[in-house]
Amino acid sequence: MQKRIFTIESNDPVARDTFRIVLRTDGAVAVRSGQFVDIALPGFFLRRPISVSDSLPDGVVLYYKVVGEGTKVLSAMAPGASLELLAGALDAPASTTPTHTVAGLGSGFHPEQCREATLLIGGGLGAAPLYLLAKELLAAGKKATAVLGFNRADEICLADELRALGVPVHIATLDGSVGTKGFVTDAIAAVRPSFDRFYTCGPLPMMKAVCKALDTPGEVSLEERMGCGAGFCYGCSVQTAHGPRRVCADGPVFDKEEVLW
Amino acid sequence: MQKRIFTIESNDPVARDTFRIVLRTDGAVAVRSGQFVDIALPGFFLRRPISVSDSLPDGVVLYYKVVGEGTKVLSAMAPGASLELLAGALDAPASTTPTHTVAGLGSGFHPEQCREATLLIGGGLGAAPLYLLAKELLAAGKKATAVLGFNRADEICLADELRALGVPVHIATLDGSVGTKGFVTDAIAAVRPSFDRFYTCGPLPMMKAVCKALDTPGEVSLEERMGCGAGFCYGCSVQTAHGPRRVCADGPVFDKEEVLW
Amino acid sequence: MVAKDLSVSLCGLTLKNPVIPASGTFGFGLELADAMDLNVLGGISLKGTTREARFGNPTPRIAECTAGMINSVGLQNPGIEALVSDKAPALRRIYAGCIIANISGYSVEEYAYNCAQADVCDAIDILEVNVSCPNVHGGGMAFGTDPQSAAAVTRAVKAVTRKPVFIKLSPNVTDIVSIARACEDAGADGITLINTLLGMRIDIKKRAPVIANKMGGFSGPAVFPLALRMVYQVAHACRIPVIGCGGVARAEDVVEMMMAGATAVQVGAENLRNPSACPEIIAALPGLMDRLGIERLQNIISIVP
Amino acid sequence: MVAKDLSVSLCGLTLKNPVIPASGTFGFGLELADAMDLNVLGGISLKGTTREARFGNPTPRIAECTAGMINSVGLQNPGIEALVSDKAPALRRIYAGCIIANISGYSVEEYAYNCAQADVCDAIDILEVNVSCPNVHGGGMAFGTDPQSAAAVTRAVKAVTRKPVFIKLSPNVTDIVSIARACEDAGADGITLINTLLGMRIDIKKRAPVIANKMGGFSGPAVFPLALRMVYQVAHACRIPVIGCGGVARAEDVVEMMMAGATAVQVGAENLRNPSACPEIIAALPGLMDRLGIERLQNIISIVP
Ligand SMILES: Cc1cc2nc3c(=O)[nH]c(=O)nc-3n(C[C@H](O)[C@H](O)[C@H](O)COP(=O)(O)OP(=O)(O)OC[C@H]3O[C@@H](n4cnc5c(N)ncnc54)[C@H](O)[C@@H]3O)c2cc1C
Ligand SMILES: Cc1cc2nc3c(=O)[nH]c(=O)nc-3n(C[C@H](O)[C@H](O)[C@H](O)COP(=O)(O)OP(=O)(O)OC[C@H]3O[C@@H](n4cnc5c(N)ncnc54)[C@H](O)[C@@H]3O)c2cc1C
Ligand SMILES: Cc1cc2nc3c(=O)[nH]c(=O)nc-3n(C[C@H](O)[C@H](O)[C@H](O)COP(=O)(O)O)c2cc1C
Ligand SMILES: Cc1cc2nc3c(=O)[nH]c(=O)nc-3n(C[C@H](O)[C@H](O)[C@H](O)COP(=O)(O)O)c2cc1C
Ligand code: FES
Ligand code: FES
Repeated sequence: MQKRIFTIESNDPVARDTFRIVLRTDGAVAVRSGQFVDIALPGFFLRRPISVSDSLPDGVVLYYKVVGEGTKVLSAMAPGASLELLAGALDAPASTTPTHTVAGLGSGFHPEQCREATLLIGGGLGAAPLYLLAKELLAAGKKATAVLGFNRADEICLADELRALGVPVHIATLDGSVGTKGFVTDAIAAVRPSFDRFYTCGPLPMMKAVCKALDTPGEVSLEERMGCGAGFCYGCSVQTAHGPRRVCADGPVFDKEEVLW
Repeated sequence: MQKRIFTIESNDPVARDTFRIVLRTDGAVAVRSGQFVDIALPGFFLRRPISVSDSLPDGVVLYYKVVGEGTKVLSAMAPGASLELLAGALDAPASTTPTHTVAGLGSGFHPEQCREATLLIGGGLGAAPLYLLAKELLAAGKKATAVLGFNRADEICLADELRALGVPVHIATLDGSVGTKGFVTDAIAAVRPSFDRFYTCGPLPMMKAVCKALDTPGEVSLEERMGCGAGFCYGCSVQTAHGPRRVCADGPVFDKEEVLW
Repeated sequence: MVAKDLSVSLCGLTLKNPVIPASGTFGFGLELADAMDLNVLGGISLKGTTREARFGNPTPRIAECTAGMINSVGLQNPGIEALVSDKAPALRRIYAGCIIANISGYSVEEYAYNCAQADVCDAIDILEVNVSCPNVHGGGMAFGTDPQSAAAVTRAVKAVTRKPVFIKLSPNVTDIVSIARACEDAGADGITLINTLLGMRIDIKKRAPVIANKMGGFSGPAVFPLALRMVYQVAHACRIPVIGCGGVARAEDVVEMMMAGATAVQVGAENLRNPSACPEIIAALPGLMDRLGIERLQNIISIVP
Repeated sequence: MVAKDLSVSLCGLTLKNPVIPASGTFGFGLELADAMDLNVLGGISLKGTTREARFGNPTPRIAECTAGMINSVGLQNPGIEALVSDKAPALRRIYAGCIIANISGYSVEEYAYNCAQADVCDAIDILEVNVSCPNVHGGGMAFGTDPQSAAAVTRAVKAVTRKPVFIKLSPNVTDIVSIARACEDAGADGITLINTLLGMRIDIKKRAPVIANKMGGFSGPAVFPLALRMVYQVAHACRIPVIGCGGVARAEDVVEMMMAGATAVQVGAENLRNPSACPEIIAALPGLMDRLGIERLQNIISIVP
């Protein structure tokens, strides 16, 4: 792991209470889908974990929702401002010097486990990490379809970006204003896509419903309040079928069989 | 009292560890000599009390020494940055709206008590409030002489500014590098100025020695760690000949007879 | 935005809002009369008072901390006689809200004496009996650190006054609940908590304590989670109302304290850094209530099970 | 700058510097081996260990506070057997400094059992007996809140080990000195303090406690003045060394703790927000010592009278 200064390149609202932030650093970045960074915000004790939505040669793209005080402060920060991120380090020898290629924190998705075709299922901002995952899958020659669920039309984000990659995107909204009215599971039932593996990120009840509804193998990305974000405080532990696991270091992505709902 | 936003116009080193800062606000300022402002610094719980060295139509000039963490942060602040000051309010009705003419906090010196000629005695940055006092005295047609004491030559400040007002300035340095070698009392003994009232601001031992050495009436400006800076926490109390007094509200200036050394 | 009801009911008194400057951080109110409209305040808790006038502790009495401060003012005050004949009546002339006299003492008898004096003062609505001042040797805090002596003080003061009596407790204890319960059983009408924590800072350049008295009372936003826990515990263990205090600096903190069980909320150290903290908090409450879907503040008291 | 001597002597062991990550905030050291050169650290206090493996408390286990945090990890650990046969020896293979095993228990017998196990593990230098965990019902903290039971634990563990035993005390007490003295009289080789304060936060949107367990252990820079006071009091009341802990985040804090009486200093919550906090503090110490005119850190221990 390493602490690393990033500069805000842009920080713009893209949907209701939702911001897209592009961060650049001095050096190489190589984050895998499903990994996250942990952002230090001035005036707050703990860092904020945010999934990486896209990995740039020297930066990351994140999507975040303003839900509390930290994300509110973040949304008011202007391009040019610096942020200190806790990130992973590729091939890090024992050293705290932040000169290694920036990796993400945590385990990430396993696109290599998909044989041919996949279904990406996002709830709200859970769509964010699916974007990088879609790029990885397409680069490996796999096919991807996305089903994204939102409460209402003005919350929709990342659908156009996924479509721009060539991924067919189906939307479900709770109020029916766009796409299927209801949950992602309703949209999946309507669309009936074919896939050998699914990947999902979103609210726990949604992911639980998805895992129950789908009998293909799948991976889910969990969320927990974090202390260190890097595996040594045991603040984020969950019980899994394989025993206690740290969401930050052993996850956030787990096989659907591992999760004890 | 009122909280008031000021903008840093300049913030420059003028002597060893010593900065001169010019602050402007949106509105009228009318501070009397010996009064102070109480500065909120980002990241610190308590405010920092600093004497006003000059009162501008819409601003104040302060001199401060970097002695700890707050003044260090202040010294790194750039022109254009904002500072929230607690200040006095002239003719304030019951209202917290910061729209009154900005006054200083505390009692201030009493230049009107000087009949004809005065001696201003400063130790280190104690010279700062004497500048505004000299202006007030001169404006009232009184004569003023200043004796300023410093540890060493590179700490000298405000001497030229006082001279520019037309005030003769005598310097004492502990190491003898400039002026009389020794304390301000040595310089006073050497210069033998004539005056009917003195005003002094500086380290307590210096002011004590001055009050013992001089038998004219005089006023001293005290310093104490402050909580509220505005008279309601009783954090800064001193015992005086007239009973307990709050340095922030009843002082910082006291008649020399009041002080129990 | 719909009009919000900020009023709370405290021992039969109606406070227009629950926000009260804490004892020792607002003088006798009079010192701030020029700076704000006092009448926006739900109540005012006055500077702690002893039988005799006291100068208090030597200076420095103030030390800065991360997100807080230490004070060792040591109950500087003009004595109970000046409070009842001068300070409280003077405040009553300009302030219509709830006036809380904060009473200290060096013995059970002194507490009773002071409360008897305060009882006959019409300007005073509530007696807040401070058995928790860490800044005075041989007095104050010791009474608040075990159930028996806290109960003894409570009984003695209840015997001499018909005004509501709040016992203000110290957080420097192993078991706050047993002490609060003892006060309740001894007849207290309410509990105020917390007073300051005993804390210390050292000036590493001078290699000496910052505070002349070495230690002092630590408070400010830093202590909020501890204060909140104690308010929650006591509010759930006692039937009498709790005034929550400790680290409150924002409208959000007031709501959090009330959800934990506080009927009213005091603001202490924050007043020192921001003399208009209380009016600003009060002004922010209706908007916050709106965002949280709260119509009446009274309804959120102890809402967390 | 002249070379500075950062080493301190602790119960006959020489630590290259006094800076030690606190128990529970640095895993078993192994988790951070890739991220830093562990060998810069004066010592490492390992995650608290019980006889049986424990999952700990339900999540959320973490809440943010002003200048601090609450944790209710609840002693998640793989059990004493895994500590002595696996974790500690694995750390010893890559780390040459002082390894401190942090031992918990639910009964005096369990403490003794765990210490007996740890006693035979060559990788462990010091036993730190945690009688102060606020996160486990019926265990932990209760032993540290009265002198008799703290002494009982001390006697029981001293009987089964020849390694130095530090008793780690809780700040949630009325009289820390009487408890520390009881441990000293019962044979403790040193005292570590403080563990976390019992604290609470409420999510005012959800109207529910943030922590699943309602309350948890509050620590971080916010608690520093309280920790410093307790270190000062205990160091001045006992002859055995004190490891100071609580809110330390900077080299200045280490110096302040040592001047108050600490022989070594632990860094807890700060590691969570800044995993390289300890190496950064150690790197900053020589420059700070230079500015303060300190040649040997050992010389400033308890320098404040
Ligand atoms: C692995 C992981 C990836 C995430 N990715 C994203 C993302 O891509 N976009 C996004 O908008 N959000 C994401 N989140 C959630 C995000 O961390 C929280 O929304 C954010 O921390 C809230 O901060 P705040 O200060 O605004 O909220 P506050 O409620 O003021 O925060 C208080 C404390 O609680 C923590 N907290 C609050 N909500 C959450 C939460 N849902 N999960 C974890 N900690 C929380 C904060 O980090 C902080 O420590 C992710 C969380 C995790 C664990
Ligand atoms: C009425 C008055 C007028 C002053 N005028 C000036 C001035 O014109 N120029 C100037 O350089 N200094 C002046 N001082 C002193 C100035 O307030 C301190 O030097 C400053 O507060 C130090 O802050 P710090 O954060 O750098 O020091 P730190 O030691 O880090 O501060 C810690 C705390 O101690 C307080 N403190 C530290 N030293 C003093 C002190 N000497 N007096 C009062 N509080 C202190 C700080 O305000 C803060 O609360 C004045 C003090 C008073 C009371
Ligand atoms: C400067 C100062 C003086 C205080 N004096 C008193 C007092 O006289 N009587 C009392 O009961 N509490 C006194 N207190 C304690 C406060 O009323 C309050 O209980 C405590 O500070 C916790 O609240 P806070 O964290 O908001 O400061 C004082 C606190 C401060 C900061
Ligand atoms: C996440 C976390 C886990 C902890 N686990 C333990 C533990 O297992 N055993 C123990 O004795 N103390 C434990 N503590 C307490 C710390 O070791 C330390 O005593 C306390 O946090 C105060 O120091 P700080 O303010 O630097 O955090 C834990 C603290 C935190 C923050
Ligand atoms: S957040 Fe610390 S182990 Fe996961
Ligand atoms: S600093 Fe509060 S009364 Fe003077």
